[in-house]
Amino acid sequence: MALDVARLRSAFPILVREVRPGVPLVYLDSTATTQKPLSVLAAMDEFYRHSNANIHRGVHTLAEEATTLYEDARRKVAEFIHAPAARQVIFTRNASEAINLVAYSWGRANLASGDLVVLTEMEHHSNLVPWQMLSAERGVELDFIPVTADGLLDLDVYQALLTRTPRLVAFTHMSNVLGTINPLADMVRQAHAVGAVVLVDAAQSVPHLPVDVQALDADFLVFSAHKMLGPTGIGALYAKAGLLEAMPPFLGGGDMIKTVHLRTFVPNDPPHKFEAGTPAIAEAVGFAAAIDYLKAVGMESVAAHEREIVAYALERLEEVPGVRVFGPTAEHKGGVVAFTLEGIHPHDVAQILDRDGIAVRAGHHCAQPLHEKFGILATTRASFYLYNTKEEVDRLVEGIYQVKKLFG
Amino acid sequence: MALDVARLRSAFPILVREVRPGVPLVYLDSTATTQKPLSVLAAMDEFYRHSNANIHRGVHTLAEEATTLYEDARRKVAEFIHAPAARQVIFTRNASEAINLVAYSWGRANLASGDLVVLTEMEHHSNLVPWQMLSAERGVELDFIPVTADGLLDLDVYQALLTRTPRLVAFTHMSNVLGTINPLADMVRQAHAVGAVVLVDAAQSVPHLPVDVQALDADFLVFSAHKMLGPTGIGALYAKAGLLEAMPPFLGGGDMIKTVHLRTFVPNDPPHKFEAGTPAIAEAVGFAAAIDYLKAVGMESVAAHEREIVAYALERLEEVPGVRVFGPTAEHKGGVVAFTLEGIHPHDVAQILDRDGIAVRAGHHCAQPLHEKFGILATTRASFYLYNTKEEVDRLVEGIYQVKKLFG
Amino acid sequence: MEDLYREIIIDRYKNPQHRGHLDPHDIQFEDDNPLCGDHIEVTLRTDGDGRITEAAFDGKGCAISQASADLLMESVVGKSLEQVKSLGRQDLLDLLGIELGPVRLKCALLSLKVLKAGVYGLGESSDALVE
Amino acid sequence: MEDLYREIIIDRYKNPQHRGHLDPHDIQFEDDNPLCGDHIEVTLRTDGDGRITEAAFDGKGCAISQASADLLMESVVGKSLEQVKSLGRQDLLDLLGIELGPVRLKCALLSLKVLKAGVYGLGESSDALVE
Ligand SMILES: Cc1ncc(COP(=O)(O)O)c(C=O)c1O
Ligand SMILES: Cc1ncc(COP(=O)(O)O)c(C=O)c1O
Repeated sequence: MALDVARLRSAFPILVREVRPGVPLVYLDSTATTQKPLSVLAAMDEFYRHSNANIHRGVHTLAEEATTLYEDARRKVAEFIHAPAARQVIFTRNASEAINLVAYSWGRANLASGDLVVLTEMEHHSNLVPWQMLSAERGVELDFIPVTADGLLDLDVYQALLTRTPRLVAFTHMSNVLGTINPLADMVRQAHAVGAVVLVDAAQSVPHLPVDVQALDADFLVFSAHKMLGPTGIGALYAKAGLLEAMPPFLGGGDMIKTVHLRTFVPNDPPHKFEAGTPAIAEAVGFAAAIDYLKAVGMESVAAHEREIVAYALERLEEVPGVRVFGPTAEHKGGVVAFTLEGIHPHDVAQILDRDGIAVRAGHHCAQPLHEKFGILATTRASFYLYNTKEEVDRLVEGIYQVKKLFG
Repeated sequence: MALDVARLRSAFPILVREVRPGVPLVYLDSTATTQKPLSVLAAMDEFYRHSNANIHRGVHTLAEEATTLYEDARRKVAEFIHAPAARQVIFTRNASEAINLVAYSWGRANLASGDLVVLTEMEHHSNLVPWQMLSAERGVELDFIPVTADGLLDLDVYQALLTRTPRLVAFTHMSNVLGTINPLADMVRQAHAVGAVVLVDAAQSVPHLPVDVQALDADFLVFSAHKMLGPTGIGALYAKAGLLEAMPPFLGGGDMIKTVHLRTFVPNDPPHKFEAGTPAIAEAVGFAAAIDYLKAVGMESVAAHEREIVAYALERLEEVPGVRVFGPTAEHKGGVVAFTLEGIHPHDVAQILDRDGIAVRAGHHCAQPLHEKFGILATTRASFYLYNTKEEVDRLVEGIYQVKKLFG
Repeated sequence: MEDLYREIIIDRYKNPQHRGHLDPHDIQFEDDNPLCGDHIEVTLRTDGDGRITEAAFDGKGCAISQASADLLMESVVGKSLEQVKSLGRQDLLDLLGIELGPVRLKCALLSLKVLKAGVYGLGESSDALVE
Repeated sequence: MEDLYREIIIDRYKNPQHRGHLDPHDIQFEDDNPLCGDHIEVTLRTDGDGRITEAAFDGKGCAISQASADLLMESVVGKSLEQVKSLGRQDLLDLLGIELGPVRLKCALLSLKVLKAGVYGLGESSDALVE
């Protein structure tokens, strides 16, 4: 079902903003973070105005309401990704912290010197640095699935790497630069066949595609609320129940314990074992509202809309002389278009587009090794979400012509 | 200057809530989390409606506005605690994460088997468990400053422990159960005299008292926004500049790096070195608004108001037969009163008080060892903040008489 | 909520009917709620057909946990062990006749958890028993 | 913002007046902005009184960073090294004649950072030099 984007946009107050007088906003930076519908803002505001309290240990009405709302949010997040049980969802600050949690807790308990971890060349820094840190500390070995010239993973090399029986394979479901949607289900199956545990960086997939952790058979899967219409300050780690049971705690403190004595403690059961201190309670409430919104729209519709926009964007950008788009063709691609403009620095492109109210990002997008691979330092990136329109793509293309004229 | 509490309360929408029809809320649980003034809610709402974007790496207008707001918030937090520079403030999820950051990063780099860490018997679990975990991993030794029968730290034992030249002394500025305000400046000086690094758990002091990190000469100091009128999902670590420079990173990911290659990375400078991934941006904006609010009221006034309320509460509770209050006399005490009621379980006390709309907490308040010390499992705790009144104390006392009658 | 401290709860808390420790017994189990330190022990006697003939609890804790235990013991006398295995949280709440928030629910369910862990012969009790 | 790409910036970017590498030179320093890979090298010649007689920059990067460097080199010829040490971010912004957000500010200030680190004879440049 095609989205009624005009109607839907009216729920996003920021989208009617003028960047400066007379210059309306064209927001093409949803891969960095998304805008929020009124229902998400209202849910958090209402929480603070009506039910705000600390959770879990309180018996008064507010504490009970807050606890129920927080745990309901966990249930909604779990259902959204088809997790078997709510207790398999840990709330973190963001996708990055979720990966670090796995690296510190599961990684330090399970990986020893010489063990192999397989990553890809298209990973976000958040799925590189935690493993580099573990590698430096423990002598864990890292190897990488290369990215081909057309922006796909080189699956032949993946096969070869699997013969070295990695302990962990960690890869992104969708690249935040190339837009590549990786053939996850197959890759997970192959990793499991050699006994590897699989972590999926779903920061760009859960917001944009229907994701079913059971169908994918992911062992760990991470994402961030702020990239899916939700608030900043909260993300999620999904993991298989047996893994969570066996993992040692990560952060210590209130709520993650059953009992504490001066010198010893007994950890709580998952998910609480991994949530130390007062969590992001209002943010969980906002996260739940974002999921309600996305469910009402339908993830199939979101994905279809983005496919249409990105196909149109690729078509329009191809016609501009000097534009080079990175990444695969539309069929393998989510709503992200990273490009360079010959002879003009991406920072200048982005800054001049901003004069026309067009918000795109310029830089390495936290994927410096990927840019190195393509022999460039930076790209300009336009990214799309359910609220973007073809007219906005047209504005982008006009803007690029303006940039070329200025530097011509 | 005495607070105009009636006027001030009108800025807190939740305080006019009825817990159920006809039963207004008496919120006496601010030690767990505080309520939020409208200005905090408005600041976050406005952020999402007007400037929401990811920060640091964006050149478009929204990203610049968001970056400026986020870094302004850091500056406000730094100024509030009189930190020499904004870059000495790291945003974390909460006080608990801040302590874990120190334990993982500074602790693992600086503490070895046999090194002594001195804590106190009145610590919150968040300032116990991270050190217990380090102790289990590294063989670091833990010892504890005892709590006296009247709820003070036994400073003679502290002196004795200092002769064993601890590497780290970590203690709470104010107990979240006893309300004890510890003689911090002296304790820090004495610790420094033997070469120890000092971590201050200021989760209960920064919200309630004027705190000056330079006057205290604290090396590390942690607190949470949600306990000082701000949102959930954000807290802060203050540290001396030299410590932050020398410490290895904690979480790896976007934004905490200067450069990343496939197998290596160069960490960013503080504070960014310690903030991996998209931070709690809207929450930082809310945190700043909370600080603006507290500054406008004046921390001296906040502290004076609470002293008055707690003195009154102690006086009124003393008259109730069967009530036993824990902690020191009013002169050493912040706005927290933990008590037991003879023969009645604290859970029952709290639950029955809730029938009258009175929100207090029952349990060990994440300070189980402290409760063990006093030979009890749980207390009922009433805690006060700038919006509480003597009338609310009266309601509490009436409620306690009701509880006694019911169980009589 | 108004009903939370229904007379029966206060009454059972003050004057329990099934408090004690059966010696000898056929089934015994104990556990506590770490959140608040409530502790419950259950002892049961059964006949040759696996039917409960006597039930007692001992322990300490809040009125909800102790009254729940007392009412639960009363209700299981005459039941078969199989019937006990199928008891759920709603059965217990029906006995109490009140609604409970998430924290107090744990107090109320402690005795059922202990009872079921004993009947199943488990080494430890778990929240899953009462979900 | 309207002024951001003032003609002078585009013009200086396309037709720099001080691009090059002085050989021999009295002072040389180079650094880059890791955020975007911009790179700037500065070479200076001075007379016996510590006054700059010639200044050149080399490097690559965005228009802002390159134009800033070019304008900065022009402005320091004839200045003493002591005068250069006291240059601040506002001096550079005055040269550019535009306002800049926090991210682009780093691009603009890169050349000043490099220049000052060279003049101070530091082993590495730091943001503190241009605060
Ligand atoms: C003294 C003390 N330290 C630490 C904490 C932990 O704070 P948070 O839960 O915000 O991490 C608290 C909060 O209860 C506290 O009272
Ligand atoms: C693929 C991918 N992984 C991880 C992240 C990190 O997300 P966050 O910054 O919310 O932790 C991002 C966000 O930029 C991303 O695009």
